Amino acid sequence: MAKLVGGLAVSHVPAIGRAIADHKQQDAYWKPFFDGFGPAHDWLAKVRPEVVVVLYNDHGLNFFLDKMPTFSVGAAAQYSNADEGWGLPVRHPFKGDPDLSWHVIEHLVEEEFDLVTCQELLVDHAFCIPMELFWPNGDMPPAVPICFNTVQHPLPSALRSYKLGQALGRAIESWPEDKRVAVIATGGLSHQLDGERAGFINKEFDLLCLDRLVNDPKALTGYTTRELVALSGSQGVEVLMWIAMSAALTGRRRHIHSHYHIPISNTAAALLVIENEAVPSPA
Amino acid sequence: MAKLVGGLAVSHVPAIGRAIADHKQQDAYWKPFFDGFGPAHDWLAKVRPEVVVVLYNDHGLNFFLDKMPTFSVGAAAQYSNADEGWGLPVRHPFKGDPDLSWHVIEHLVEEEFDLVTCQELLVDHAFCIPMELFWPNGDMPPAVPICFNTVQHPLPSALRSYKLGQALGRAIESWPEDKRVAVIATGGLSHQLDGERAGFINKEFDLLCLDRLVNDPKALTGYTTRELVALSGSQGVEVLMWIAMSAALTGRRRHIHSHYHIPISNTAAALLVIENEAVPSPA
Amino acid sequence: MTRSAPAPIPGTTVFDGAEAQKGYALNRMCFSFNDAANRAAFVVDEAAYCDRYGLTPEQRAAVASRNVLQLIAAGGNIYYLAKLAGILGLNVQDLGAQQTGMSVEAFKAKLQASAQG
Amino acid sequence: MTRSAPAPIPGTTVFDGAEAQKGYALNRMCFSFNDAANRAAFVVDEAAYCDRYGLTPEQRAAVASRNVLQLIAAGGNIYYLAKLAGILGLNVQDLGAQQTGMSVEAFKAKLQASAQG
Ligand SMILES: [Fe+3]
Ligand SMILES: [Fe+3]
Repeated sequence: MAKLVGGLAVSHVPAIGRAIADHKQQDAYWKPFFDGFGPAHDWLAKVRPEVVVVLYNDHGLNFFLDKMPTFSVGAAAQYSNADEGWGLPVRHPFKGDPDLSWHVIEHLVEEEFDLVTCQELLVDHAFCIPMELFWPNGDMPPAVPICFNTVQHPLPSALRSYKLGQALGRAIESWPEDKRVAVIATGGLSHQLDGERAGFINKEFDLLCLDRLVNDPKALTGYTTRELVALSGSQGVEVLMWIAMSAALTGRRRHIHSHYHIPISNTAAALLVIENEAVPSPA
Repeated sequence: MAKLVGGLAVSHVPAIGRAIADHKQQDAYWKPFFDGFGPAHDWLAKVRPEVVVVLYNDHGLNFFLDKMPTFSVGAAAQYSNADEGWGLPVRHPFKGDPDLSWHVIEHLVEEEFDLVTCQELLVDHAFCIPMELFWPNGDMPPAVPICFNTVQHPLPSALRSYKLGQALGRAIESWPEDKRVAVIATGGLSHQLDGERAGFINKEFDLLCLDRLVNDPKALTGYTTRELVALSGSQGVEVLMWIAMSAALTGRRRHIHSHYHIPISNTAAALLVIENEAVPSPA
Repeated sequence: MTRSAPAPIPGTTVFDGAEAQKGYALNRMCFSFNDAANRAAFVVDEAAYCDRYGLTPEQRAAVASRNVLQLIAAGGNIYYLAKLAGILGLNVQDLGAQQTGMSVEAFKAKLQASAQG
Repeated sequence: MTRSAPAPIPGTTVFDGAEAQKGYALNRMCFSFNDAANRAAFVVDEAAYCDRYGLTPEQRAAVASRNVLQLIAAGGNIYYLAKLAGILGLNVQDLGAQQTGMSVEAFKAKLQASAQG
C-alpha cells in the first residue's frame, strides 16, 4: 500500500519563476525567500516521495470561461507547460503517473466528487514553479495535478476543498502501489492584484492560517468564500488548496517547517511542510 | 418564486431525429412510438412551462476524453447544435436562460456539486431530439442544459445522480423568478450498441425502472453503475438522467403518462410524464 | 491496473480508465470526424490520416479491418467509433449485426423479439 | 441578477456569473493572447483585433484607455487581463500602482510595509 509521507505548500508567484530563470536566488530581494527552503529540501531528502499530487489553480492557460471546471484531475503520462502570454520561459514537460491518477479519479468519484478527467492538460506557473522550488536540480518525481477553480465564482468552498483533501488522503492510502506519496499545495497566501484594493496583504490572517493549517485545518472551513476574499484578497483564495493539502494528512502529523516573507511581488509568500505518519486503522 | 410543474423523460435515439426530418411519424415503424406523445403534449399545453432544465448526455460532439466532465451546466444565451459526423440534419440554435443557469450553478455549488460552468456549449441529438418531440411546432421554451458523463467510467453513480436531482429541485424552487419550470431527462431505456452483447434490451428491468421512477426513485439508487450496465446495457446507463429528473420532483407527485415501445433502432424507447405540485414548506 | 477487477459483464467492455488510455489516439481521430473536412481527408488517404493521429499498429489494423469488435479491443469507444461508422455508411443496426455475427435482418428480428421478453 | 446581493468588499470585484457574462468577449480576446501570433496581430491592428472578438463599445474604450479599473468594470478578469498587460509591458506592480493611484515606488513601499502589519 502507498504511504502518504506528508504535505508541502508554497506560493507560486510568477516572478519567482523569472528569478529562478535568471539565477537571482542570492540577490537581496530574493535571498530571504529562497533561504526558507533549506528545511523543506532536507525533509524531502529524508522522506523521498516517489510520486506527488499537486493541488494548484489554472490562471487562464488551460481553462477558459467557456468551460470552467471546479476540480480537474490530470490523467496523462506527461504534462506540458506553455506560453502564458507574459514572458515566463516555457518549462520542460513534467512526468505524470497515470496509474495513481486513475486510482484517485475512481476513488474520488466514488466519494461523490464530480471531477473532470484530463488526459491532456497544460500546466501553468502555479504547477511548474513549486516543482522547481522543491526540486531545484530537476529530479522531481512524477506528478498528478489537481486543478481548482479560483477564477470564476462560485468557487469550491473551503469546506468542499477540505473534504476533497480528506478524500484524496484516503485515495492515496488505498493505492495498492508500495510507494511514498506527498501532497503539494500551491498559491497564496494573501494577495490581491485587481481593483482599488490591489496590493492588499493581511499578515495577521496569514499567520492565523499557517497556525490552523498545522494544528486545526478544519477551523478554516468556517469561512465563506466571500469572507476569504475579504480577509485574504481576491487571489488569496488560493489558500483553498492549502486547506485541501492539510486535510489530506489524516495520520499522526508533525510540523516540520513554516516560512513567511512579505512581499514577493504583490504577495505574502509562504512555505509549509507537514509530515504525516499513517495511523493503522483499527479494522 | 418559480414553480416546478413537473418532469418529462424520453429516449433520444438519433434515428428519431431522422424520422422527424423525413416526416415519417405515421409510417408503420414509427407510428407506435410517435402516437405515445398525445398525453405529453396535452399536459405541456396545460402546465405551459416557461423554462426547462434538460438533463442529457453528450455523445462526443462537445466533450472529448482530453477533458471529460462529470456534470456540466450550460450558462449561455443560446446553444447551437452541430454536425455529429453521421448525417443528422443540424438543428437551429436553442434559446438559453442564463439567469436560471447561474442561479442553478450558485445553488448546486453551494450544495457541494463540482460543476463545469459552460458559457459555450454545443448540444447534440440527446438535447435536440427531445425538444423537438415535446414541441413539434418549434415553440419550445428557453432551456438550461445539464450534461452528464455517460461516456467514460467512472460515471456519476445512481445515488449521486439522484442527489443532483434533489438539489436541482431545490434550486429551481428557490429561483426568485415567478416562472413555471419543467425538468426533462433524455436517453435510455435499455440498449447496448457495442460488443458481442449489442442489441441487448431488458424489458423486465425497464418496466421496473418506469414503475420506480414514478413511485420510488430512491430505490434505483441501490444499483451500482456496473449493475446498471449489466441490467440496462452499456448505453442504458442513460437512465441516470431519468433518476435525477424524478428526484427533482420533491412535491406532491402525480403520474400523468408512461409509454414504452420496443424497438426504436437498437433501443427500448420510453416516455414518462410526472406532474409536481409544490408542497408548502412548514417554515 | 491496480484496482481489484470487478466481475466482467459478458459481451461488454466497460470503457474505464484503462480503455480510455489505450484507445486515446483512435478515439481522438474519430472525434475529429465531427468535421466534414476531416471525414473527407480520411476518405482520400486513410493511412496518412491515421498517421496524423498517431494510431497504434493494433488500432490501424482495426481501422483497416472495419471490424467493430477489433476496434473496441483497440480501445475504441462506441460514441466516437459511431462517427467512423458514419463514414463507412454503417448504421447502428449494421454494427449490431456485425458484432453479433448475424445478418442485419436477423439482428432486427432479435430486437423486435425483445418486445415479448 | 436575482439572487440577494451579498455585502460588497471595498475595492474588490468578485468575478461571479454576472461579471463572467458581461466580460466574456473581452476575456476571450485576452485568453487568445496565450498565443504569440495573436499578441502580434493585436499590436499590428488593435481595432481590427477587438472587432474580431466582438468587444462591446465599453470594452473597446477600456482597452484603448489602458485603464485597469475600467477594464475590470467592463467585465475583465485579472487572470486574463494579465495577458493584455504583458503586451503593454506592465507587470503586476505597475498594475497595482495604476489602480491605487500611486507611483510604482509608493506601491512597492506599501507592499513592504505590510510586513510590519
Ligand atoms: Fe496564483
Ligand atoms: Fe444516447
